[in-house]
Amino acid sequence: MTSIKFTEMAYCKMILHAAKYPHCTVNGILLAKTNTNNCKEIEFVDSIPLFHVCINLTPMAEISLMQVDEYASKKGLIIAGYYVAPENPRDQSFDKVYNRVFDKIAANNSPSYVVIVNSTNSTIQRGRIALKVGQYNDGSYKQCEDISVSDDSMNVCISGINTGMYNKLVDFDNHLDNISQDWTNSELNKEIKSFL
Amino acid sequence: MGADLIVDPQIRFWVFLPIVVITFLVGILRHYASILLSSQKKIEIQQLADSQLLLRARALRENSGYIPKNAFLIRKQAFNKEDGYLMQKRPAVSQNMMTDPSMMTDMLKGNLTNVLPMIVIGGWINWMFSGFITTKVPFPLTLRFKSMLQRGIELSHLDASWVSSASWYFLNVFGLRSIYTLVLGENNAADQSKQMQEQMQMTGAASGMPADPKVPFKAEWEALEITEHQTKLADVEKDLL
Amino acid sequence: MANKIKNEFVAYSEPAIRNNLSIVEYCRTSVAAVSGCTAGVLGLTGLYGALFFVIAVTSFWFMLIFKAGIDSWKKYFISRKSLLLNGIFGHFFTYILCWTFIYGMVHVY
Amino acid sequence: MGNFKKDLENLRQFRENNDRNSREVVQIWINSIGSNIDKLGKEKHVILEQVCIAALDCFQLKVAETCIKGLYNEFPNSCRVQILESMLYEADDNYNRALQILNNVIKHDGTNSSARKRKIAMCKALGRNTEAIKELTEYLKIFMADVEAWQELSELYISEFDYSKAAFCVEELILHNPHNHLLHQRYADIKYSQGGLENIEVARTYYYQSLKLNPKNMRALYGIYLTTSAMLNTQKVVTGKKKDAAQKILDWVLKEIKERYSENQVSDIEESLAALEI
Repeated sequence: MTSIKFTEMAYCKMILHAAKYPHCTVNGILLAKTNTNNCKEIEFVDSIPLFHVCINLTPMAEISLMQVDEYASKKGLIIAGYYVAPENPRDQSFDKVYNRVFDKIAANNSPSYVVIVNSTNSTIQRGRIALKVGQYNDGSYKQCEDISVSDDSMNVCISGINTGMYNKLVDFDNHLDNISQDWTNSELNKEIKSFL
Repeated sequence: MGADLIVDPQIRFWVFLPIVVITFLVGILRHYASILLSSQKKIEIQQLADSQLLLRARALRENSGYIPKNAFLIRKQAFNKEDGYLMQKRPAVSQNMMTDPSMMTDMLKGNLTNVLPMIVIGGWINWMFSGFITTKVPFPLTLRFKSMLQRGIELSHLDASWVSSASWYFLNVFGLRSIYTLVLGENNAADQSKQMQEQMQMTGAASGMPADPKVPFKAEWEALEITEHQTKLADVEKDLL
Repeated sequence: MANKIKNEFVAYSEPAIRNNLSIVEYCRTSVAAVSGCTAGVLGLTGLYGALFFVIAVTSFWFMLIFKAGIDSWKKYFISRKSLLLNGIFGHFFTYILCWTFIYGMVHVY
Repeated sequence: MGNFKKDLENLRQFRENNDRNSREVVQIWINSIGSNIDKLGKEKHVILEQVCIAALDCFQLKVAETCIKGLYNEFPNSCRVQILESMLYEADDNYNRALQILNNVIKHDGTNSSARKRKIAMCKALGRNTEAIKELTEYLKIFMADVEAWQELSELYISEFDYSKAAFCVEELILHNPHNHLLHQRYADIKYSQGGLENIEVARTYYYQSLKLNPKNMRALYGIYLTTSAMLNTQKVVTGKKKDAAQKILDWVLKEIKERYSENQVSDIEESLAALEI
């Protein structure tokens, strides 16, 4: 069984993205360090929030993947996973979140991981891990139980949601609406780090 | 000014001003009365569907250039084929307004707020203030206007720019329209000349809901039939580069 | 009221334009009424009154364009000319009514 | 009281722009308006409705309940308020009760489109997308010119990956509103997702149109880039001339994209643009 770790940056941005658009399905990409890509353990160090309108359309997803790939390789990271926070908290099956973006990620990187953010306000406030992680291998999913998120990231998340930090989060859709907005969220990253 | 004719200043306060005030207030009153009396028309679901269908057909006809050709043809087919949307058979709706009681009350209400006050107030003013010369328009007019401006006074040598009380009332009735839009906002019901026009067209046609869908359906069908697909997007590439 | 102007064709937002026009219409009616009253008080007669109307309307037109911005009026309206001429007869009628009314009140008796 | 006025102004702005700033709306209600309902005057009922919906969004059922009560006092028989009430039950997961109210409203007034729409929304909330699609198509048979419904249907189809049907819905939207660049762009997105050379060509035309209607539309620019390069790649037997033309377009688009970025001076992201030029 692979053990999966999320850093503060990766975890918080996922949750904040879901909190910013509670009425939409949102998705994004998880980045991991290259060398940790053995099968025993994987640590997601960063997440890139992508879309909140119509996540199932491919053109802009392709553009974003190209750019994120470039960004990741510059930082020495690889695209290793994909996260979705479904609009409807009842949709929790891996099959439902499947789409072509993940298809592409999985094609380039095996095994790759899909994360379903199952966040309701209460689970986060109680400090529970609101994630469901699956390992995708050749068309089948294996749910991973061994997920670890540091307590710090939980706390950052709680305070982030309570102070409206999600308003500062920029996803790729926001970037396309107004290209002066930074989808790498360097400002937000600093802020999260300053919390620690 | 009034060198050739001196008018009693009392007329100003007892005839001239009251006519203006009365017409104005009646207009305001009519506005609120019609709001009170207006009943929300119950729309049959079939009627609603018909009008929406017509809207859609019109949009298709007007903007067909913005969708691909086969998309247009599919729609045209759906609308115009033998049993398409525009050809479906309907039981003939005999919207005889005399038999439809709701129509009757509507008409009654229309008369109550429009025609009746006009007749009553007009008659009353004619009777109450008959025969006064009220004012003078500040510009010279030809003799032709005499019959218009000097109703109720038969003086052949009077200058055409003098206005009689009855004519002053009618001038006000028609002239205050724009003042009502200032006071009451647009689409108010005080403006009776517009209301009169609607009365002419009568029945459901005024509310945009065709009583009998067959006629507009047929017209729309014909219009759509002769619409050719002409794409408007052929040159976008050239336009941009 | 963001209307985008391009070199060869104009894309505009219909409700915004309509809203602008109805506001302008309101102002123009007011101008007609007020200038009519003024003309009545001043006791203008005949051609002078008509001239006064023309002056009032055109000066309002200039003020309007100035307010919208001499370069940027295109953002808010489609055509300048229609701003001056739309419904001019209706306004003239309003003007005459107010003019006659106040003139009658002040000067006739 | 200056604050109070500003809050009202804010709420009005949200309403006019159709902003769904539910959290802010509820916050404003809690901070200033909730205790001063009677001072609202004419706007009272609109604000109550707005706050009610926002409160349901934020799961502040108490707030929503007070709003609904206030509205019921004023309009005891209003369908609109009944629909709000059904939304309250819905938020509380009491779907049966909500459905019952909606059915009542529809029975009472068959032309009430919002009640029908709520029913469809409930299907969606329960995760029954196919059922929602079915209901929505039934709805559209009556309310054929309802643009919102077409939009929703297209999104539902997209979520079910039924791109050709989604495209049909967007075509309908374009017919009703041919000058909206977002619709043209959405249509192109769908066509591109559908795949196939023909569809990609159509997609490119619509990206052009979208860019023409709004020169600031970045998605359209990227779309032109994607479609053109896809055409270059798939057409194995491209004649020299066509290839040149496509290459020219590609260069032009890249130049445009770069210009946009340099205008905004975001060097960080600009670097990752390098990915495009392969």
